Amino acid sequence: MDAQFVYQNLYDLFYMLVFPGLLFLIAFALFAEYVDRKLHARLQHRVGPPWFQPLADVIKLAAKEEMTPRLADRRMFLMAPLVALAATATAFLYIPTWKSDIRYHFEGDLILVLYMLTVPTVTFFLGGWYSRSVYSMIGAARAVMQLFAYEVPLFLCILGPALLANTWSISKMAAFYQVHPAFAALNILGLGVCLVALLGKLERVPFDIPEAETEIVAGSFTEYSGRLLAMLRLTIDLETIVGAALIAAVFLPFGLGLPAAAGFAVYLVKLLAVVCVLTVMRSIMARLRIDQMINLCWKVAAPLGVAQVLIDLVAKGYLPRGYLQ
Amino acid sequence: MKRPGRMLAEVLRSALRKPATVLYPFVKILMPEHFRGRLHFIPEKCIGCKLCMRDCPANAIQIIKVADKQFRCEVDLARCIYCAQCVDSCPRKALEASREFELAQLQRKDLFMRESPDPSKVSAPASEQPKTESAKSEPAPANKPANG
Amino acid sequence: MSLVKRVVLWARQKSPWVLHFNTGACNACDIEIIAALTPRYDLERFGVQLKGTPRHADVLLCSGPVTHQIKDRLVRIYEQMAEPKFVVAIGTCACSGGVFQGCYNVESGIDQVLPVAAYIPGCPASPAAILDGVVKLLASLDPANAPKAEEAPKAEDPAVPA
Amino acid sequence: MFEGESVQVPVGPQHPALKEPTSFMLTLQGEKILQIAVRLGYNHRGIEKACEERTYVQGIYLIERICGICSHSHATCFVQAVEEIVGIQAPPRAQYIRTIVAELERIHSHLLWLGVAGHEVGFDTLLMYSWRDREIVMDLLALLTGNRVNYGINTFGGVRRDISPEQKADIFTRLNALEERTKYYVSVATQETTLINRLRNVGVLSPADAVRMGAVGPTARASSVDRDIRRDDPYLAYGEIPFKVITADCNDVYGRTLVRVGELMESYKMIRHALEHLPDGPIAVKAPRKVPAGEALGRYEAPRGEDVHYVRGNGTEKPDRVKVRAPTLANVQAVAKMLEDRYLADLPIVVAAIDPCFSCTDRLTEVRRADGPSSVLHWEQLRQYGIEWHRRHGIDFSKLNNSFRCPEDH
Amino acid sequence: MEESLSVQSELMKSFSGVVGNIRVPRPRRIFAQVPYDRFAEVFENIVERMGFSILCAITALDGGAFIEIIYHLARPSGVVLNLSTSVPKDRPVVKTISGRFPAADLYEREMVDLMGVQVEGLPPGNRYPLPDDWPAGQYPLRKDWKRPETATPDKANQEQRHV
Ligand code: SF4
Ligand code: SF4
Ligand code: SF4
Ligand code: SF4
Ligand code: SF4
Ligand code: SF4
Ligand code: SF4
Ligand code: SF4
Repeated sequence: MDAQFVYQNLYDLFYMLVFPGLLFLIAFALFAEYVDRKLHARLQHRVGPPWFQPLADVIKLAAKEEMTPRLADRRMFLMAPLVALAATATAFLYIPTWKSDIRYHFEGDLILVLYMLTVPTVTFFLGGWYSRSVYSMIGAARAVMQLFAYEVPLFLCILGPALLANTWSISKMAAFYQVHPAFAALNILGLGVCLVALLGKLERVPFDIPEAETEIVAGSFTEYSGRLLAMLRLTIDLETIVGAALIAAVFLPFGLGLPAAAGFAVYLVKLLAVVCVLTVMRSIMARLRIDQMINLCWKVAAPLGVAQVLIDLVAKGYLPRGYLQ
Repeated sequence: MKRPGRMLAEVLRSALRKPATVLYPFVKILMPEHFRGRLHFIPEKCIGCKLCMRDCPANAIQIIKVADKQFRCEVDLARCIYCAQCVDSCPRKALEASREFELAQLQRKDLFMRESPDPSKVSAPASEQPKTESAKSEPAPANKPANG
Repeated sequence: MSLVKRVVLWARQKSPWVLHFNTGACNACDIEIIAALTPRYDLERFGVQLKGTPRHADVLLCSGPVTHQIKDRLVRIYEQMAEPKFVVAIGTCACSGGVFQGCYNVESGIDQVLPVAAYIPGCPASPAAILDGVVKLLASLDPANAPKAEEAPKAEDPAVPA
Repeated sequence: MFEGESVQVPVGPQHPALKEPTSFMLTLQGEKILQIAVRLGYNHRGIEKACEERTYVQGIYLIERICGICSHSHATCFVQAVEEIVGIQAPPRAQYIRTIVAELERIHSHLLWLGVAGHEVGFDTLLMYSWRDREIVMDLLALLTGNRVNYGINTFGGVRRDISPEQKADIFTRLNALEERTKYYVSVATQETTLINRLRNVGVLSPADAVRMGAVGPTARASSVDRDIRRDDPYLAYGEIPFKVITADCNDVYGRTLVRVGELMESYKMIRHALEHLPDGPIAVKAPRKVPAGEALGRYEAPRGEDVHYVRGNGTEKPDRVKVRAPTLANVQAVAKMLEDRYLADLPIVVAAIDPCFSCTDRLTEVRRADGPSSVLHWEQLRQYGIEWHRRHGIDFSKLNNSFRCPEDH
Repeated sequence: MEESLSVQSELMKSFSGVVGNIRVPRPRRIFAQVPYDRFAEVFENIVERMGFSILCAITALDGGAFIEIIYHLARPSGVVLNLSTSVPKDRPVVKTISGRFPAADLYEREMVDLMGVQVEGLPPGNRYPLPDDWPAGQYPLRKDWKRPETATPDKANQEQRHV
């Protein structure tokens, strides 16, 4: 074990756990939750929570008693939040931050990230299903139905840009659009659909159907309390960031070449901008019904996704070869 | 003309304006002039007719004789419904409703108001005391259910 | 107090999630509770979030004198809440039965059934009074300014009279 | 959930969609509602019995607390009935003040409803805005009556508070602000796609069913049933104040929304008219404590529909019998009809659309054991009656020109 | 008032000797009494022919030896006819009107449970509003009803007096 090796491993560990890995991610996710809630409150013409609110919520939940419902399958009930949290945090490692060549990337990481982002929904489903309470089970079933609906448009409108960039790696896509920012303009349609799909993934109004408070209390989360609930909330916060980061990397290729500090700032601004757009969207709409949501996804969002793919294919076919290595 | 996001403009405008929130409790709120809050008793005016007790819908008020023509008023603030009927019923205006509304307490026993005449003016013969006590422990019959 | 305890206490004071339960109220207290969450009063300034399930809640806001039929539900909901938990009696009814005391189908107040941590009288308790009560309750969580008396309600013992 | 499998879902008594305890037992197939059973009674406090045990004066405050949302409706309805037995009439000024408070109450109640409806379909921003504006009315009510809710303005023979000239001016300015805001809500309700999608064709109640089920208030008027006690059986000052009865022919939740916002606009006009024509004179006449033997039936158009109080006096200080038929009891029967073949997601908004307040509906029930076999009312049996009956009775649903026409193409 | 008075005279004309004590104490309020053995026929007439097609409420009262039942019927024009009938308290049986008014189902079940009136012909269904295990013969709104022993002692009341 030479010094180089030890150093290398320590750096890996730091990268994964502290910066820009888990710890940074959590801190930023909590901050994003604050931005979301505060902006939501301001849009509703009220003051809203103080800046430390998400942190206080998490600490309080962590210090609370934990309860498992009597009928629940204890193992599944406990595993779900853990797996969800781990999967989301992992996905983040593969998304380019403020530079396009990040530490872990490989040809095909796009598929991995999209897959990892599906994991939380599936685990919410399992957690809810094995809570064995009616509300949780309905919430769980709705979550899966919704997953099938938004996943296709989401994939389609990321597929388009990937085809144009001719790669399955998010980093390479980012690099490509950084070089050819004009091409990013072709993907505006995809950006819109992606934002809508992300609302679905994050289960926010108008797609908060799986946890619709007035219908099924809190959906899959109804029976969760204490630490597990804290984890679930954290997962959703992380998902927001990861989703925003994905959108930023694929559709907003600005400021990637800047020096570290400036690049970092631009990166944060981009993410927060995506968060804010999501907040505004959730503030001005009513919740759809699950059948309306599925209709919207299949009849509107999916065709738009296909259109995005076609646009990119045409662009690829007709634009000068030299641009596309 | 249907469109999603009809409230967008309004909502964005609100975000730029000062919130509609009053910063209570950091900024005090003053209730309107005739708000019916906590009661106050003016012992000098009371003649002990107990009309207030008779009309109280919540059986919350007690007028207790402490001496000749001297009366104490006790109101269970946890039971009073702040209707001010007693204020209306009183022929001598010995009761008034104030604007106080911050009545929350952590313990039930603190939710109690007792307003007595100035002790220096009370010339209570010692023999009066036990009588007062017995009057106290006897719940007012005003709205006791007949068959309860 | 150790640092951890201090942080936890701070978090607890800053993040009270509430569950609202109508135990036979006339709706007036209930609409005032909702009004306390809306822009004019905005309870979220104090970290209050209205939750739909007892599992998520720290504070049970009860309004109403507790009808006989709702009593068991009330106890069950209280039991479903995770420790530490607090009950707040909102409105005169919840404090004592108010105008309904003596009616054949009601208890006289929440404290006949559950330990109550704060009483907010008023018929109905106005949103400002509710804010006042919540702030008083949160301040009392700090042992430094907790009520001194022996009868201080203890959240741990659900003293449920039969 | 999964097709074919049917599950039972309890909604209530503690449930986020209900601010009051009631429970619905739903049988679901997938997201579809197969069957619905309602259980009432959680809010029963025994007021009718208690009224017989208390004096009339105490009774006002008790009746007022049947429900805090239409407290003035119940109190006024009761006071009117008692005044009729005694044979006194509140002076004109008192009648006008009662009317003004009644319309303010309707405004607060309808704005409250708008917010609750928004909340039920996940549109919290609408809740926040309408409740923010509702505070204007709450301030007015607190200013005029001394309390935000449970106003306590009524007394036998008149009212307890007068309206001063300054207050009058104040009301005018605030009404203007409210009117502006209401116009905005009309535009939101008729234009926001997601909202319309959740309201249109949901909770359909045909005009014939509305009449047959005995629906009242905005629930009935949204199904073209042109009934309004304020016009049909005028009380207070309604005989002297011009107003239009708002109806809609949409038969759904969307229509109920339109009717309510339409009524808001009417209420502003009515209050202005009442203030401008406020008669001079005393605000109360003396009423005896003992009420002679006699009986009277009071009817009142509460924000949710017709409220009926029957009072019988027996010459003492306490009534012999007080019977309350609250609007929700009449409307709750229509809910099952509205929910036939709907989705679980529609339950909250459909239930909210009758603006249910079970605290008055439960006035009669007494249930002591919560976990005994539940007493559930099955709605199925209510459906076996034909529509022909009403044809035979020649009930016609002809519309006035102030009725909302619902577009076909939503 | 003309309308009310015309209803009054119509009642007197068509049911002389049957419908008694017809009073019009104020505009749009008519009170009338009918013995129960002629009730069905009168009710039918009033609803079907005289246009009282709205049922406002049904009130049951404890009248000592008998139970009085008042059907509050209204016309869309606003006139209310309060048609009262009585049945003996030891055998209080009436026929349902829920065939005419589906809404009466609930009001009648209330009477059944709270006043102990037996309603014949109610469609099958669960009882309302009392629970299934409610003891037989307990009718809370009767004047001679005594609340069961379980009634809550007013603890707060006693405590408060000793503060
Ligand atoms: S304000 Fe009302 S409840 Fe309070 S003591 Fe006076 S009469 Fe009784
Ligand atoms: S009514 Fe007035 S004077 Fe009479 S006892 Fe009460 S407070 Fe005293
Ligand atoms: S305290 Fe008053 S306002 Fe509140 S629920 Fe009770 S009666 Fe209603
Ligand atoms: S239905 Fe009406 S009264 Fe009942 S909770 Fe909702 S808003 Fe309040
Ligand atoms: S209908 Fe609702 S709001 Fe009106 S009195 Fe009844 S409970 Fe209250
Ligand atoms: S229904 Fe309302 S008024 Fe009647 S007894 Fe119950 S709570 Fe009281
Ligand atoms: S109400 Fe009286 S005055 Fe008016 S029309 Fe009828 S009978 Fe004549
Ligand atoms: S209700 Fe109409 S018809 Fe009857 S008396 Fe009055 S005005 Fe005449």
